Amino acid sequence: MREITYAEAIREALREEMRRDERVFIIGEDVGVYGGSFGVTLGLIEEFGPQRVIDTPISELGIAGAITGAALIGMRPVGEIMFMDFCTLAMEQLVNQAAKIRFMFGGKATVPFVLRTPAGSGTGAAAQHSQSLENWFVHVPGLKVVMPSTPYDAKGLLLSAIRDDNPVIFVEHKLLYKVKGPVPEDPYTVPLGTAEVKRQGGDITIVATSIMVRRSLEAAERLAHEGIEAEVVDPRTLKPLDEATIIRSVCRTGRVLIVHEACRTGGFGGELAAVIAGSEAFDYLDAPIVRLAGRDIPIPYNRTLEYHSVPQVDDIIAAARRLVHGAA
Amino acid sequence: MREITYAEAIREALREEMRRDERVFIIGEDVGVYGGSFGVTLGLIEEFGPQRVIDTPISELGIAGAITGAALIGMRPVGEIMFMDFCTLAMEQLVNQAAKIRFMFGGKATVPFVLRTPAGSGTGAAAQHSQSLENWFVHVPGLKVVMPSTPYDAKGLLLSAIRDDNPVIFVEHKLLYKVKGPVPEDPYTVPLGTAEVKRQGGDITIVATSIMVRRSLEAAERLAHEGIEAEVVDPRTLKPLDEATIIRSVCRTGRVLIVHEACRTGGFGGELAAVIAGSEAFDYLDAPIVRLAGRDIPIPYNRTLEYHSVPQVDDIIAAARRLVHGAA
Amino acid sequence: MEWSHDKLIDMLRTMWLIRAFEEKAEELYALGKVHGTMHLSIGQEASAVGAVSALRADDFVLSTHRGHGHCIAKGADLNRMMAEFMGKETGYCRGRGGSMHIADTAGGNLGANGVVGGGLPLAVGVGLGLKMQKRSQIVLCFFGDGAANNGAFHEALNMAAIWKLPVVFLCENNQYAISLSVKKAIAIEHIADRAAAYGMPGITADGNDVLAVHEAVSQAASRAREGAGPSLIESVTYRWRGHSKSDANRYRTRDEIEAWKARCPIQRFTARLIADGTLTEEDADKLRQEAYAVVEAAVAFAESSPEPRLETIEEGVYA
Amino acid sequence: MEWSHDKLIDMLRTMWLIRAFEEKAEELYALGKVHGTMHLSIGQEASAVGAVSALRADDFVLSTHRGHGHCIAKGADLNRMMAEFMGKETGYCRGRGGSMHIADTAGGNLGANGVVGGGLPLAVGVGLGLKMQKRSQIVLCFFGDGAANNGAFHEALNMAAIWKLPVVFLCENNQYAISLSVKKAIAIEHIADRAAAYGMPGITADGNDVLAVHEAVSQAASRAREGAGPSLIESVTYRWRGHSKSDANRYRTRDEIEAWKARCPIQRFTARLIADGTLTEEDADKLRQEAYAVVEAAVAFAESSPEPRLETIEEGVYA
Ligand SMILES: Cc1ncc(C[n+]2csc(CCOP(=O)(O)OP(=O)(O)O)c2C)c(N)n1
Ligand SMILES: Cc1ncc(C[n+]2csc(CCOP(=O)(O)OP(=O)(O)O)c2C)c(N)n1
Ligand SMILES: [Mg+2]
Ligand SMILES: [Mg+2]
Repeated sequence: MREITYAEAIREALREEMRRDERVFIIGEDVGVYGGSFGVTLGLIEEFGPQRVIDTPISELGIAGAITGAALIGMRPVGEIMFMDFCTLAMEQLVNQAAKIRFMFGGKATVPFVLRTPAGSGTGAAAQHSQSLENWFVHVPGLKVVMPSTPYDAKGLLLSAIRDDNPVIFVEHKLLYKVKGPVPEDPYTVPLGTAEVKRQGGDITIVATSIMVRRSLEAAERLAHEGIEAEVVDPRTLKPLDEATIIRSVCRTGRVLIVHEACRTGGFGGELAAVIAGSEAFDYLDAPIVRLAGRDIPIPYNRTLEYHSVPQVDDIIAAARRLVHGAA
Repeated sequence: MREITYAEAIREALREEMRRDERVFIIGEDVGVYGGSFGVTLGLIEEFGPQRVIDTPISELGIAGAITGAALIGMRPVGEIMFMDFCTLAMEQLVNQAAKIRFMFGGKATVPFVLRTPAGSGTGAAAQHSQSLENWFVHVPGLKVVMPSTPYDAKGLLLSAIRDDNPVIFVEHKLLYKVKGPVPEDPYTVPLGTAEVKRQGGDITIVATSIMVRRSLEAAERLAHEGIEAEVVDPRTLKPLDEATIIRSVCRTGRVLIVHEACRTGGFGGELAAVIAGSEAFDYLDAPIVRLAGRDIPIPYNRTLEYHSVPQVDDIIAAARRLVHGAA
Repeated sequence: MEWSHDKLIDMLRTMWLIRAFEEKAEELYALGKVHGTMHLSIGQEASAVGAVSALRADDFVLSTHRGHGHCIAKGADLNRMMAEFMGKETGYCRGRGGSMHIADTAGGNLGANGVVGGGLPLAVGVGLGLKMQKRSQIVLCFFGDGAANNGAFHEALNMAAIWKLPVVFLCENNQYAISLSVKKAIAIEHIADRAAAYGMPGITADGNDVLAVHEAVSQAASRAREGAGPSLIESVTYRWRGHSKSDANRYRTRDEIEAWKARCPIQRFTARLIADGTLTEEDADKLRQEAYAVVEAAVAFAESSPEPRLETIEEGVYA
Repeated sequence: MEWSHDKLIDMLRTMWLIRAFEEKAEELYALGKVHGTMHLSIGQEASAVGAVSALRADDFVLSTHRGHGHCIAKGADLNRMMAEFMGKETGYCRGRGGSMHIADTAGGNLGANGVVGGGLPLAVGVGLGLKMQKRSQIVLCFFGDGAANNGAFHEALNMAAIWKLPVVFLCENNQYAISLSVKKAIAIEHIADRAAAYGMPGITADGNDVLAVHEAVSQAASRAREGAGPSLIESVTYRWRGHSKSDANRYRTRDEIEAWKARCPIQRFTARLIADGTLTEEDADKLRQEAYAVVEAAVAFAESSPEPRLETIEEGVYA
């Protein structure tokens, strides 16, 4: 199959959906000729014009309001917040309005939008441009939260997200944008709420999100050389969460390592651990549940410090080894 | 000992600290003659004047900036956000600036402020005035998060929080404001980062926060009649968390019920479950870890629906019973 | 402006409906029949009615926490409104919303809002959607003097202005944001003067004169409908009651309140209609009585309506 | 205004230091010696130097992502600045901050900011603190044309105005927020005109004329220091380089860039000083050379400085 990058896969999904459905439009800072900070929307304004690829002032709350209000009267906007850190300026509209309108209005309205935003560290952008805040959104009823780890998933999940009738927070990872992978040219969807077992193995379950899926797969290959077979489960959608797939895997392996980039404390790893520890998998657990996550620090600028702020392949290998060999 | 309300205890802490330290001031919407939406600051403007009890426009981001900037040059502000829901408008300054400044500047600055805010449902204020968003802040390195459950703790923790050199999010519960309890008249502090075993018992550990501590204690009394002795642990400070006290209790009881009002998914209960399931307490667990939390819905207006949106005493009793009798 | 007889009568009737609804709401609250909070617009009826009556029926409205008047002016069914206020299944939001969240999306009311300024960014989206859909409707966005100091105001007005969106921003300046006098909250005379910062027209209107508000909004609405972009209208008025259910009025004087009561928008309008012969005293009295009767009927409807069933509590979070 | 010889020379020297620092930063970046991103203010030196030179040494500055110039103008030690840029332990932030977060709190620079508009609410707090402490210092808050459309701008200017805080708001209007032309981002001519919405003076200054900026800020600073409250100054200028490390310049023309380069603030100021006899060509050349030498020394210092130790990675989150 043809290989394209994660960024290209996202762009392709946007293009296909904009061709198919004229209610879909793009709005955000510098999404037009500039193509967005990571070039994801490059070329779209040329095809669809400035009416459907809308550059905004630096008004994150306004962007969130624009997609919510437009969705409320029948459009299907795809908004972009340039860095996930700046969602901090848009939370009111996303959380108090978009997420709640449907319930609060007694089910009489829908707010079908997608909000795309790049998260994560690794680019040297330091503390205010590197956060992974997905668990904030997971905590808000009414929102769905998607975090693709491959170009294939990115395209398929984005198409599903745009067609979904709910507000969806679509979290991309900056370091994944240039990663290539096989992606069908025709439109296809990956359903929201379905995890994927990205690698099978019987010794340990690694539940990882976003770029940590990639790192976990690499770790798993290396662990295999030592005789440890890791199963790597990618939830893909954090909310709604496909609990069954995760639990099934843990029941088989009896050991679970949770890996995410966001700061450990208060992160999505807690949710995963609680889901597992509260489920039938509890009886199958042979060892404590281990979370490997970003350190509880703002992301530092220095390259070495930045690198060691979040889990790397070696960290995953070491944690899996400890867990399997019982020195957890 | 003299009994006063939770609101009075908070006011007393503010008054004592403002008398003691002239760097302390209060700022927020209607904190002056109006006394705040829940009357907490009533009377303070009369004693300290409008220079130290400052009414602001409806500018939550501005309030957060005001306390951060003032703290940066040596003041010790106590800000108020009228409802926790409106912290959504202040997240940028709280999360990107206040929380990170110290680390980001290489340790060369401190941001000593307290941000008080009432959370929780039960007053019929519906979806946009009833949220419990504490886990968002727990997820942010650099912030401390405090949630007192009694008048005694409220006063002692607030004094500690004001004297702390870090930004502290101080989460109050609307339904607790009128609850009375013993409070010493003289200043005293409850150290941040120390949990309290609010009731001892050997059959089950209930870890509860804020108003759920009160409900859990009531549930525990009733459970005692059935022969179930519950230990109730109140973390009091969610960040930093006194993990040791919680783990010690679970090691003794082998069963844990986590109770909070915030929505279950992505909430602080996940953090607690993960801490326990990843600790030495894992080996002592006789049953899955149970989370009893707010439903994953916006808080509805209707009184009955609102009541059943979050854990009540009967729910806690039922959950504890199931857990102890093994039908979890 | 030319006024049709029916239109004038209709405006007065609507003002009475609002007054009657809110007096009843207050009473129900005092009786403990509703919980939560509510924000009464008694004294501000001219603003809601003047503004909404300048719209087409298919136009949209975004309202505020003090939104009963906007909702009634937009033609809401009082039965369903009262049922919502009482948290009943037959209410506009099936009892999930309550006073602060009443929405009648089918009728073009996109909702009250518990967040001060929360409707302003939404107005950008609605305006943008309408423009993209090439519809001829516009959206009227209400907010208070307090909301005008929130960042949402700034971003929304700027975005609406640069894209020439079909939005009318209507600031109901009732002199206070809870206890904070607008005189302490801004360092200028008129909120409408902020329009200049966005390159849009700004008009200050007497918010207790229903026809003055109507005229200002009519002009702004035409402008919006023609594609010439948004306007900012400041409707200067006053709330007679406290901010919400409880309010000791520590921040204003009894004299001030009385002075504004003397400028009652309903009495002023009635006097004018009687003076110009549109109405007799008796007609006016009948209108008033009818309004109170409609509200009584709404209470009866609401009281006899079922509560939401507990089993449905988790419905409607997701589509 | 009266200008002392030394002051004029000092201003030119500082402008050269900024130019030299940023040219070197660009070079180091191209060589792969730094990672992350950076935002160069080449072409805007008059704005930084004109503004900061109008302050007292003990006044405060809040800067932006495009903050090297502000930092140097505020008297930063170039060694520590360059070390920070290169992520070294000897840097102002021990290598934790990098280009976008350089702060020299002891020197009154309360930090660059990665968040557009992020410094504006902070300015309210600093101004409030200074006022409460009854100090005579003021705070100068830099931000861009893009930041002027964020809600933070609105809330901050309003709060500073109603409390008459000692703040000077300085908007560096360099015509673009990344790719968005200010002409598309606002529907008015001058950002300074927004001052009227808050009841404060607004002045548009030629941001490529160091003395014009100095004069505007001097007035605003006096006003602030006297307790008369904040001002908004718009310094109209242009960035020669792309927005950040990478920028294909798809949103502007080469002609436009060239036209602005012809108005180089350093050349203009040099010509003026030579014309009025303050400086000879040789003096000017010497200043320039010295600046580049200082920067070379800073690079040497930074390169020979140690990296932060990994064991210290978790230090400094809490006090
Ligand atoms: C963002 C936000 N902050 C604070 C509040 C609490 N609050 C509710 S109404 C109100 C005052 C609103 O004043 P204004 O906009 O003038 O409207 P009015 O109540 O006078 O009609 C405040 C502060 C809120 N609901 N939302
Ligand atoms: C709140 C926020 N939104 C978006 C960004 C991404 N961003 C960085 S600089 C910039 C443009 C800033 O424009 P302006 O304020 O004019 O400053 P300039 O870069 O022109 O100096 C943007 C959008 C950001 N850093 N912060
Ligand atoms: Mg008001
Ligand atoms: Mg700019």
